[in-house]
Amino acid sequence: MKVLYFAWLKTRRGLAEEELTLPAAVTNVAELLAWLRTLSPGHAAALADRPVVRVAVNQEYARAEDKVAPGDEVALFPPVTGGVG
Amino acid sequence: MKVLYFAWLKTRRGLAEEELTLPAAVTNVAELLAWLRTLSPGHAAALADRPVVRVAVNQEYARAEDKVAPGDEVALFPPVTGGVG
Amino acid sequence: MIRVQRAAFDPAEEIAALVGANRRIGGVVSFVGLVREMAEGGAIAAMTLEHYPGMTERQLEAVVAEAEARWPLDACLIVHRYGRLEPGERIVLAAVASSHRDAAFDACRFLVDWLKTKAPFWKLEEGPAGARWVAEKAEDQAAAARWAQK
Amino acid sequence: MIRVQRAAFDPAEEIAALVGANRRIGGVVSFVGLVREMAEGGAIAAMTLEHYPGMTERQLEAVVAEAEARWPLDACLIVHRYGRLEPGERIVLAAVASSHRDAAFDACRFLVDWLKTKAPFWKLEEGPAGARWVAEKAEDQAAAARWAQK
Repeated sequence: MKVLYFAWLKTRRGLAEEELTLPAAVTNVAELLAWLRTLSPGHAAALADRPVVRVAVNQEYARAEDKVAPGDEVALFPPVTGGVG
Repeated sequence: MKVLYFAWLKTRRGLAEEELTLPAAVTNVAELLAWLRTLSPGHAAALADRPVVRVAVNQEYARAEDKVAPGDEVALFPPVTGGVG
Repeated sequence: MIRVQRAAFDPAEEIAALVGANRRIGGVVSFVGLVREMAEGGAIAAMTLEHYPGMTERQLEAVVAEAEARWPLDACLIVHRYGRLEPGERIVLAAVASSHRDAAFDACRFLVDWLKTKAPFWKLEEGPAGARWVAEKAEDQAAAARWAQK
Repeated sequence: MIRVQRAAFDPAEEIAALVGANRRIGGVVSFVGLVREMAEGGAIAAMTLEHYPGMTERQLEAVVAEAEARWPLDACLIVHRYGRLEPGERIVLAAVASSHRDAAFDACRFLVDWLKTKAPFWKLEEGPAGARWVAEKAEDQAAAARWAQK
């Protein structure tokens, strides 16, 4: 699975993108986030504030219960603050 | 009093502007319009459809009961159809 | 700021001048009205806008002042043409700059609704059946009425 | 039509291209978002917009499609920049052309509200206390919520 980090999640994680091998027990977004937090202090820091972490699976917004699979592209980022005024 | 005509009121009256001497009995917009209609067939044609005639006195919108005086500039025109879409 | 003119205008230049060196402005909402080739009476070759010199400027200034009183605006502009115009030509620009985008949208729409019903302009369309003066539309009255002060 | 780009853009050229030779269009409503010199943390020297290449374009295309489904529009455009921008620079253009001006105003406002809450862009401001990521605003969520389908 390709995992992307944006904005301050990228800073905290220390990189923009990584390739990870998903354990069989991880099947949805909630499980994925819980598992990612165990991987390193950087992962834990990036995901510490769970309520503000937004998730996209294959470039579409996803919720906690949405499924994830090994070939997916998952992006993690804070709420968007697009360029209007 | 200077009286101005715009759009199809101007066409029907046959001119854009005239100088008129107001009778003493004419003191408001309603009386002015009633008097103007008696002046000529052109005046009558311009003012035949009273409900659609809009009036401005000294360049401000005026209602039937608003006062008019000899030195005023009075404009008569149809509802505006300004240049939007 | 308002201007009534025969000449064409460039919305980008107008808006750049409106914003000027004001770096507090977060957004500009603008409306550009264009001459349509189709009118109610069919295709038109051109139209002529008549106005009331003096009153037109005065009324436009009054409505800009009202918009500025109702909403927190940084700048507000109406440029309106008169004379003969062909399909595709720009008739009017209403532009509003504000640090609050809701205020900018509301104020711009207010100006445009107002223009349709109160600005002393009259449209003469040159159609297949000759020239005809355009009649007012009930929907424009309704659009303007929504801004009545409660 | 949407575009995400680092380069500056000219709203007048974009809108002229949008309208093209369509002589049915009666009005164009546009919003231009500018970099403000003042942010919540004080004066800023510049900001950098990060985006998610691929998803950003996809999401912008989806919202333009939704606007076109909801309102009778002749044309619809979003141009959004990314990268480093200084105060006064244009960030985004949303422009909507329609023969119905109410539809054009509503659709343009919908696009702008949506951009604030769903378009994958993140703002890093360079202020007196260093660079900081901008947090979302509750008022933007509220503005977007008004467009929820009933």
